[in-house]
Amino acid sequence: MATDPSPILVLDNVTGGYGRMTILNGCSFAVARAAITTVIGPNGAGKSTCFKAVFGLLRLTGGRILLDGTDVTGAAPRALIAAGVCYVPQGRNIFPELSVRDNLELGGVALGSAGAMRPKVEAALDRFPILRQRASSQASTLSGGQQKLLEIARGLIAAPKLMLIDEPSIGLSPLMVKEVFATLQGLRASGVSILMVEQNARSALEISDFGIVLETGRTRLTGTARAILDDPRVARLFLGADVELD
Amino acid sequence: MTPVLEARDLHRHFGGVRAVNGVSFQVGEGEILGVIGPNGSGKSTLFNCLLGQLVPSAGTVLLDGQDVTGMAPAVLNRRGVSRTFQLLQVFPQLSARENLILAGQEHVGSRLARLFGRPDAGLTAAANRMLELFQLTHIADLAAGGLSYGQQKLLDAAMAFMAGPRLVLLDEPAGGVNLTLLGSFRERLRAMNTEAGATFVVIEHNMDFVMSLCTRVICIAEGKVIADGAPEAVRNNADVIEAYLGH
Amino acid sequence: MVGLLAQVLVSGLAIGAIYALIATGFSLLWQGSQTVNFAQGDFVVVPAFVMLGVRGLGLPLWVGVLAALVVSALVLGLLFKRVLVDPMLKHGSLQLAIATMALSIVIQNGLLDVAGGEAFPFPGINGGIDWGQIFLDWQSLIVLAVAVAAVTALNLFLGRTRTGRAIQASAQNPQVAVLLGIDVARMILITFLINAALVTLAALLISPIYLVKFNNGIGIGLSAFSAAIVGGFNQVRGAVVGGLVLGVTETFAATFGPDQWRDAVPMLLLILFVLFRPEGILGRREERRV
Amino acid sequence: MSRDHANLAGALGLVAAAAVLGLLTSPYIVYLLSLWAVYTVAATGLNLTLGYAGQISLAQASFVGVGAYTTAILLPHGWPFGATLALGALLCFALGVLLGFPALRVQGHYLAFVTLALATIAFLVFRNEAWITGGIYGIDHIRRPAGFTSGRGYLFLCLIVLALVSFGAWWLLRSPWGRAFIALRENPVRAASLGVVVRDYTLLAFAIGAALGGVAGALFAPLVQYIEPTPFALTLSFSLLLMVVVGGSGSFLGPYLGALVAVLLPEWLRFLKDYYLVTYGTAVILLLIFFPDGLVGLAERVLARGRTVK
Repeated sequence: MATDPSPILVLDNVTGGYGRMTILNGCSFAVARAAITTVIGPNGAGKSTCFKAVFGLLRLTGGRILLDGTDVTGAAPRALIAAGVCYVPQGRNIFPELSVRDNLELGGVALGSAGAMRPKVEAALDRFPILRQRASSQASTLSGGQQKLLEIARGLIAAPKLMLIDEPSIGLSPLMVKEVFATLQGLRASGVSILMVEQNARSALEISDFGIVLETGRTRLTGTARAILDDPRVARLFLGADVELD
Repeated sequence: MTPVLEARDLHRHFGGVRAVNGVSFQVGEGEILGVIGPNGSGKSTLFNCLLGQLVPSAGTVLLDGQDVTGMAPAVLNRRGVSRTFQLLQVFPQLSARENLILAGQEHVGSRLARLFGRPDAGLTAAANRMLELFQLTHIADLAAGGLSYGQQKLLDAAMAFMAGPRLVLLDEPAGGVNLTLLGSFRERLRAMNTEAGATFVVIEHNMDFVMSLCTRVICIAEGKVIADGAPEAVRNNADVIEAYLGH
Repeated sequence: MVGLLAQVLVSGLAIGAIYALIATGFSLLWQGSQTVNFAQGDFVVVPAFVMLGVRGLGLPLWVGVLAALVVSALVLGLLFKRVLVDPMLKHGSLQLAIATMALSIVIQNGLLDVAGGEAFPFPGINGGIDWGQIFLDWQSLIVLAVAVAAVTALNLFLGRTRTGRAIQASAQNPQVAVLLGIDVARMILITFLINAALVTLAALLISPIYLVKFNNGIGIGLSAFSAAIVGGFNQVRGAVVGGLVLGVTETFAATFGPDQWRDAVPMLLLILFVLFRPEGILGRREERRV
Repeated sequence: MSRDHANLAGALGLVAAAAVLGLLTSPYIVYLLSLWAVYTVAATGLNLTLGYAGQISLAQASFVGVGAYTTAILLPHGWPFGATLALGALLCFALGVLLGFPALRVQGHYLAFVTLALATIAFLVFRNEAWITGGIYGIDHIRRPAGFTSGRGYLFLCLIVLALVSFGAWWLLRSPWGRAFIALRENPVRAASLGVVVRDYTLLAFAIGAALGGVAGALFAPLVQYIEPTPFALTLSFSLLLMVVVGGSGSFLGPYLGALVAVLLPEWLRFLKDYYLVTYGTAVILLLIFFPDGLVGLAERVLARGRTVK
């Protein structure tokens, strides 16, 4: 993937953190087009922080971020949305008191009038029948898995080229995890590039094309998902053993 | 011999989510037990159940063989259980020494006697000793809020020892502490374990720290204990590796 | 008896609808920017005096209303946010609440100094519908109609327009709102302007009933706080329900109970709700983190 | 001299200065100084509850009222002043315990609202229960205790009480209790894990704060010699709260300075005629915006700068 002639996203030696605490210590990797790339790594490796760095939510102390070859280092969320990036953070990120439909419409709030968004909202509801069933319910009444689907659907309203999705499986039942992952595979088929962070490394890698292993804010391993899955060093890295890397 | 701490078939559910789903283990006198497990495996919920922050849905917590299930944190503390928190929890406006005195004062005499007694509840010497042990003497009179992250972390841990606890539960003691400090921090904890004879339970993500500090490790995954044994054995356990990588 | 009940119910609903307007603004500020405005009651009295003042110049009422709206938007909306809320919020929302108490003292004494301590009459509407047993006064009916229309319009704005939804989104989950590209700061400013409009309307409706006096804000404020809490702090619709419940309870208590204890009713309701159902009638229990 | 002792010395120094000033100045200034002492006692109580223990209360005016009425009602029955003061304080202590219970369930703004509601109800009781409080007509001809009947004499009594209160509060706050109160304010969960029984200390913080409100009320009634409900309305609670915050919430000398500003600033602003309260309020807001730590915080900053310049 590093050899991908035109990756959609490139992190080039990115460093940064919160306040005086540095979390990313030179994070470099590229994300291939129309593929699922999964970032794994032990706790505190800086996986989520990496996403925040891309989405302009972190003060970077060094490095560059390229989207489609354009430097977007430090760009604001609004600019990134316009450039075709959407970010589905970890946890619950719906607007609980608003209806499912209203939540979806807000996915396009930065782009156009409510009227212009309506067909896109309908298209999203067609894509997720479970959401259509509950379209008028308050979003807080959806199950955890349905809320995650809603977040993904909301992200799609802006027709992104790249979706950053952080720990989509956390707190979901195995059945729901399957559904969420199947949704991501469907997105890939329609040409969306996906960069995912997952705790559940094995099942995430199984649906991914590429894998990236981070540890203490650095890129430790990159390769095809298969190769990462089969690499015995990965497990040891997770459990804190010293690993010799090439 | 009666274990210092025993959890018997602990459960804690949040709605439909079984965060802790039948956990049993024992901690013997003087042990340093590490608790590891992937994110969201139920470690923190387990800790909160052990410490009275949460009432378990089912199961029993025994301290020296006595049922202490759901006992309030302050009461548990007076029975010799102290803890640290995952996020820094010192009292920022108090000086480091005052933080330590506070950590010990409720164990000295009756409340009324404390009101009319000495302002330091007679704990200045003990606090100074603790400052020395954790190498914090030079910052004794500074407000805790102004200390570096590592110093606050040390102070936080030192506070847990002020009342001469029988059992100390440490929640991610190494989190955010830099490597240089980590080694000496581990030595402090070891010393407290041997000298003060306190029993430890430690949740920690930093595997090196766990492996080098603990005498025994249990691994929690999906609310259950999936491995229990010597640190190296747990680290190489196939189920543990499986749990960390997901299925 | 039926006639009396109907009349009490209508006037209770009318006063309740006004409380609802004030409480709605109050809880919008709370949701939008953690602003607990202890001067909210005084915010109602300010535009009332502006209207009176303009009328005193011999100009028609609608000019007064317009002037009050402009003054409210500038002073109680923009200036309040920029000069007091924005800098105070840095120090914490309780500090901000305390600053609004000082603001309440400033407004009340300012009005006392400028206008004096008497209660000024405000033009209202006389007469009513007489159905023999049942008499309903126009004043209450019109107040009710206008307040209901205003609340409905506000709800339509918040629920059906892009800006409205963005405002709700910013209040419910500002971090995520930012991720979707919503200009959260602008949405908060709009909330303050909406509050300014709501208190102006409330002033127009309540002044014929309570007259206009420099310290009316105390009682109005207390009722509005109670309405917001009884209905549910984290919901706009809650304030509406709370206002109506409060208005009716208060009016019934005042009619059938001892008048001098009238002010205790909203306070008792407030205490009971805060202690036993802090999320209010409609509210959602905030998720508690361990 | 440690900071602790500096606090006590500062407080007693202010009391002594007030006594000297009382000997030299006009009856009006003597009256203002007495009022300062009364407010300082009440604000010290609130500072304990709010500033140290972190529990907001808008009911302090009600305790001042309870203390004032207790003294005003019992003095004509031949009770000695000392006894009515003690009884008022005790009554407020008990009521303060009750007021503390809501704080065990709710915090922050919700607590502010509950205490505000209770204060409103207390005011209605003062106003409506005429058989005991005299209702809106109040109670007049409240006599001052023998030996302290003159304005100046009564000022000395107020200052004696303030000095005792200062010492008591100082002792309390530097004792392990004071530390526990601060722990309650800064992090109740952590405090509980260190054995601090949050419930007891919360109730005590309210009760002791309320008792000092009662003491202030007991001093207030004979000072003005006529009481009715109005002074004990919500406005006084707001004012006392502002005194605490203006002086410096959670600093020992804060209430002394806050009360001084509250009593003196409107006097100095007399040249503004009617507009002095507006100016005072505005000044308070500006102070809150620019110096959130209050006057004590401001003074410390200035002193610290002076030290570094040297």
